[in-house]
Amino acid sequence: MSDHAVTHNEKTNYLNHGKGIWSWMTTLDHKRIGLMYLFTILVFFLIGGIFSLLVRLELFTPGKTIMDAASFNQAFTYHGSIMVFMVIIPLVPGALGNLVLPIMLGAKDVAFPRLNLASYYIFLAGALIAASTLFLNGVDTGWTFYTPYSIRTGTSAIFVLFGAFVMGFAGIFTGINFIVTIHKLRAPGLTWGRLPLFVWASYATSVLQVLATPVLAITLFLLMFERLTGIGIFDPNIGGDPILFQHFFWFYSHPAVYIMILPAMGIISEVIPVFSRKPIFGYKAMAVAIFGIAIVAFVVWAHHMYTSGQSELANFVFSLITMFVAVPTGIKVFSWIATMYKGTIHFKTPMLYAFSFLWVFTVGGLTGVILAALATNIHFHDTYFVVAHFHFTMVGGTLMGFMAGLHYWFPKFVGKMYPEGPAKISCVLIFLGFNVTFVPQFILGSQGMPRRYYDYLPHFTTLNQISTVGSFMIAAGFFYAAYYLIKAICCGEKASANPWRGLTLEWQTSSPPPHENFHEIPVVTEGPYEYKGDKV
Amino acid sequence: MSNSHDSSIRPHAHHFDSAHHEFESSKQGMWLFLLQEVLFFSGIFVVYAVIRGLNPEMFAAAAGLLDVKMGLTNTIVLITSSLTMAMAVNAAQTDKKEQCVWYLIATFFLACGFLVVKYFEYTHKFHMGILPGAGFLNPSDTHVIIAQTFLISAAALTSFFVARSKTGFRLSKKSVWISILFWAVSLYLTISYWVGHHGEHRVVGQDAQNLIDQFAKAPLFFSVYFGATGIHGIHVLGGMVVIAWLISRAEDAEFNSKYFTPVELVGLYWHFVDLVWIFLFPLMYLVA
Amino acid sequence: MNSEAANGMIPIQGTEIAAQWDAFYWFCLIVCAVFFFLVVGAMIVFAMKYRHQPGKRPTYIEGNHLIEFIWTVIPTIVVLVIFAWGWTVYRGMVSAPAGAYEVRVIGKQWAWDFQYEDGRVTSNQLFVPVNKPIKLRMSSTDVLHSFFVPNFRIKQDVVPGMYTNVWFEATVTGKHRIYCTEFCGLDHSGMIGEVVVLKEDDWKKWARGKSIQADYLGEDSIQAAQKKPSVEARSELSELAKKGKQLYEVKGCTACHSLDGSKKIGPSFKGIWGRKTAFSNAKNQNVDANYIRESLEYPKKKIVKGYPPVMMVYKGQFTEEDYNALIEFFKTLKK
Amino acid sequence: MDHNKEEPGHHILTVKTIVVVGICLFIFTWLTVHVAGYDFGAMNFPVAMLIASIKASLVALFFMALKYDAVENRVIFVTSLVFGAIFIILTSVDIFFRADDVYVTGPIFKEAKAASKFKQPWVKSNELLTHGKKVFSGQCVACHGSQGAGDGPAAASLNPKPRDFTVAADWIKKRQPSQVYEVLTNGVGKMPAFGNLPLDDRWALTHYVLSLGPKPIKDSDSDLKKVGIDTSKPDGGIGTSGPTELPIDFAIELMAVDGSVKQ
Repeated sequence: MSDHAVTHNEKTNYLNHGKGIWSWMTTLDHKRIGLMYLFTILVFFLIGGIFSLLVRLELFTPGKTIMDAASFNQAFTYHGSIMVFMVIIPLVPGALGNLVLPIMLGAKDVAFPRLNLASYYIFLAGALIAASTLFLNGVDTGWTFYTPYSIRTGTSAIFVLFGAFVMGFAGIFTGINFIVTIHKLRAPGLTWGRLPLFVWASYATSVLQVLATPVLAITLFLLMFERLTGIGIFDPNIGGDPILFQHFFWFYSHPAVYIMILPAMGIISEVIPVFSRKPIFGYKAMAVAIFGIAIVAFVVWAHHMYTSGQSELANFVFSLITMFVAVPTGIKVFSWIATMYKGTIHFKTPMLYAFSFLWVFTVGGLTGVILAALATNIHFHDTYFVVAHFHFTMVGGTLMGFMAGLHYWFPKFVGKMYPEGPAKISCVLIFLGFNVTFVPQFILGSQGMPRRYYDYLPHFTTLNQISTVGSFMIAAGFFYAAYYLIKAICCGEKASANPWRGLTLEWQTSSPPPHENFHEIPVVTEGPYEYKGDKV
Repeated sequence: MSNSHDSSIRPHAHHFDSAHHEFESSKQGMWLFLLQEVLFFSGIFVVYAVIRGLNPEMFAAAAGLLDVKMGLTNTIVLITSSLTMAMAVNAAQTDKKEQCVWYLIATFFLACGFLVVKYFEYTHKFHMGILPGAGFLNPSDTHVIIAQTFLISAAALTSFFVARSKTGFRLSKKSVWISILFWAVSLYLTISYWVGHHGEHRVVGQDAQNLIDQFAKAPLFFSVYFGATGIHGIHVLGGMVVIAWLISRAEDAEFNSKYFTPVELVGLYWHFVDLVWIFLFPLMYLVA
Repeated sequence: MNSEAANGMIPIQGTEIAAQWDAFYWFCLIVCAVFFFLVVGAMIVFAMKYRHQPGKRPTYIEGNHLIEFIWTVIPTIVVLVIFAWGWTVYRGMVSAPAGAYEVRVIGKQWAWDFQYEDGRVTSNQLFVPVNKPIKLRMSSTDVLHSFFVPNFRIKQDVVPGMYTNVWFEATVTGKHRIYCTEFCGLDHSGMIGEVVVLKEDDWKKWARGKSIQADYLGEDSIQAAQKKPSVEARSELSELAKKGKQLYEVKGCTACHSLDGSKKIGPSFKGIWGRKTAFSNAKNQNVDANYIRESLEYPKKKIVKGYPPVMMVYKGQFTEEDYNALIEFFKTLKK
Repeated sequence: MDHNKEEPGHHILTVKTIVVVGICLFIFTWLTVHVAGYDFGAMNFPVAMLIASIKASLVALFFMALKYDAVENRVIFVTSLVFGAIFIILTSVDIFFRADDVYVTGPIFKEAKAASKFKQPWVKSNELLTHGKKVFSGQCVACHGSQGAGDGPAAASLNPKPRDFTVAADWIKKRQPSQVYEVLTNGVGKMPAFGNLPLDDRWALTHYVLSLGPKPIKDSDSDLKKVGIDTSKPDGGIGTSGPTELPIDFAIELMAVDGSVKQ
């Protein structure tokens, strides 16, 4: 070790290492940057959530309930864009990833701390640019920005496009940072075979971000110029091809779906072994499956376009490949279940969220197979069936995983314990509310109710109303969670260094961790899940 | 656990073991950045493939309106700049500090030359009414405005980097003169455009007219042409900015055989920009 | 027959394909259900059986290659079966038989226009004979739309600058809802039409512009055939009058003629039926069926006093049924 | 960290290598331009790409020193190319395998028309203009206004506002007869389709509408072909081409519409 290492004592940690708002805004400490991400993203999560409630309220009755069609189109557009670009894509990598990943690797920081801080501010800038449209003309294209509507609409779409464009680079830089960190900054003895699965998941995610996001960048770039100067590549009036835009968009946005879900899978793979006191079932298969999913992610994008008018050959190819997504995903789900087999399962909140994750993600995944099949997709495409499906995977998957991780690592980074009772209540509330909201939408979709509808036929009313009620249950659950977590931050009981008796490196340092994560860089001698002898 | 010969000589960010470790990591970071650059450009190449594949005749005909001589000039200019860049890196690695500065300056001016040629190529096309997509045959200044915005902001950034170098903003420094020159050039181009051409009555080129009569989709070729070369041009601009930054640092003698990471990384980037052009030149100019 | 699935998972089977589709759909559903109960069932059982109890210790298991192999292979086979079956059904859905009757379709914000082989144009209602293959050749004049008929299980985006095709052979007479499923702006959810499936001879009659009284277009089939769901939801108009109201809204009468007595470009329709009207270029008369028909077909013949002669010619855009509907509607607009 | 030990130290290119590579690049550049002169038929493109790839690999291997670089970095570079290729190939699987008749050329709706009373209605003539004025006053004034300034009585309640024919600014389509005719036939945006008007009326309207503003762009034969006018035939192929003829009674009705406007 070089000579700069300051002598730590238990009193000083990364939270009180530097004082004052400035020391936070200019910090290079990945943990602080992680917390800044977390805070920012949760603010946008609140905004996006409010929009979703507005949408559900409007759909409580046919015709006009609380707003006119124009406002409704903007409401669901904002709900979509905010939740996708500003919440679930950066949520786990940006917030939890930054917090945990370097410590799991036994590193003092990410490879490029300045770049890391930069990417936070880039994200913030992009998010603010996009959000600024709330005070301009708004935007009503849907988060998919399909041409030619996105070229013709009078709303200030271009700011949202530019915002997403900018936020993309935040993702790219975070990805680069993580990859290099994982390659170069592993603690002595931490071989590839000993990496925790969360690290593997973050690794795959970063690869996806670095490979896919630039294509989003070029897409939005061209679309912006389409609006500015009418270059016509995507504009049929000038001879362009609107379907080409969809190819561009989904070449990014399908991998993006896995950018959202993979880290959540990583978290679940951490939580289940710890609370079952048992090694993860089939570590190698799990790691391989993660990369299997990541790679396949790039060759299935046009399964969003079966009815778009693309060639039948394309439909054939993409449907066939898409089917193979189910295999690695299946492997992961089965292995998680098998991990619980003959364990001793502790019903702590993270584990409850893991259970809910397994439930909703299984539903989401299986309905995914139905949508991947050509014939069924023709009927279900762009109906509420699809809406329900991707909420089950993205919201169910990512948010449940995130909540699991949040509670799992809460003691580590705040140094306080969250209250177990209230946490369980809110978890159950969210889980039930979630199913009440989205199960009816499967039926609505099957009956043929198209998505993005401001107005619907009377006989869809009942199911829509159930769905709306459910959405408010979810909201209640999250607000309650916010309440007890904030309470825990100020006056929760002090947490020990390793409350869950986990074996991964982040538990081998004090909570909260010191400024440079470890008082002495640990040397790894065994795998992350070897719950043997006294470790049980 | 330091395994590096030079960590004692140059201090390195303390989360790395050694300067060498830091160098290797930074380089990998740069390669990952180039990877995303490739994917970024791949979008343009897809558009190219699609539009050319669907309208081969139109493509060949439209490409006839491009000026091969200018394209060739630019190719040579850019390859030369790649050469000088490689020399600059070599000079830095072998402690030839003065040479390094001169090679970087050469690279900078070659890049500048590349853009000047592009500038004349573009404005000429604009006046003949050859613009991308909807603009075809009815010229507007939008494109010029966008281009010049990039130009000016690049000039501004350049002088910023020059100014923030260790020894500050001294007129005795080459880098200072460079940034002043760059400013002068971009301002000259801007002003000359607005004085000379702004709002003038434009004569729509007959060949452009014939082209569109024959192929209704011809404007799409120029969407691709201006899109691809434009985005590439922006990368050249960006390159010039960082090279200017290198120049000012090299003048402060910050690079030596022990520490030359920035030179090497910018070198990688610059060669990549060259690499893209190596494909753009035949794809755009030589299909006629 | 009611063509909507107000209850039950999926809409009625309006075509032969729909039956095949349903078979495939139920297969998928059952497979998925099986896997779901497998996974979640195991989860719940394990959670109960192996919950933490004092004295009980976990068994150290790192994995088992056999079982991992099994749960890799079996799903692979299952999804391949699903793919193959899905592809065959899909082929049937997209390849129209030779000699199908071709209808041209234009999707535009926010209505459907249909043009038949003899050149007639109808808006938002597609009239087709039963048990005849119909091929729709569709394009858009503005943005993306998507032509979706749940009862037929068909959906196809309508793309500006491109022709997209979809075909069906309706086996059930009556009216089947058309939705637009690609977001197309403000009134996306109002871009709703209907396929009116007529008996062969009725269709021939309709093709000659004659009116049709058919019982199978009776109560509940029309029930399902309202252009504007919001209208259906709120008014107690008779079915025919409702249709008249749709026409009033769709054909753009709203631009010039109010319903609330306010004076727009044209006279308001409030209390129009039987109203004694003065004309600038003809002698006064009361508004009756003939006058309404005449003013739609030859608007210049009689210009209501105090209004500009700017009424558009609607000749050839209304069927007999449409005229009846409009008149029914006007009758309801009492003073 | 031991896993760094295997990694190669940075390789220093000799000036000689750099110069040699540079010269090769110039030679190949000359070659590209040179071979572009010859015609290898189908091989033109592959040849050009081959040379470009050689140049590219020279730059990558030596200037970018991939030849001497760590394995990881080589993998990264190759990966980028692979995924770029995936993007291009799988997109082509759609674009280049679509049905032949998939792109719209000419009007979407087939012509509903009786044979033309004017000879060559696509050519502007005074008869057409006078007729156009009549039809205009019947069909269009409500929205576009009696002077065609987009200020008709109905305009107030319309958004976007109807087109102002007296100015050339910001038309959605080009200001040339074929385009206007196409819009009349198929409609655009909020402008409804008038495809059920007789062909004559639509051409008459076209010329009249364009006569209201500055001089329009001229139609080329290819433009006219797109709207079903075959200029090689004296009658533009109107009599024969197009859809099956209308039922006679329907044709008469259409005439009647025409008549109604005239009185």
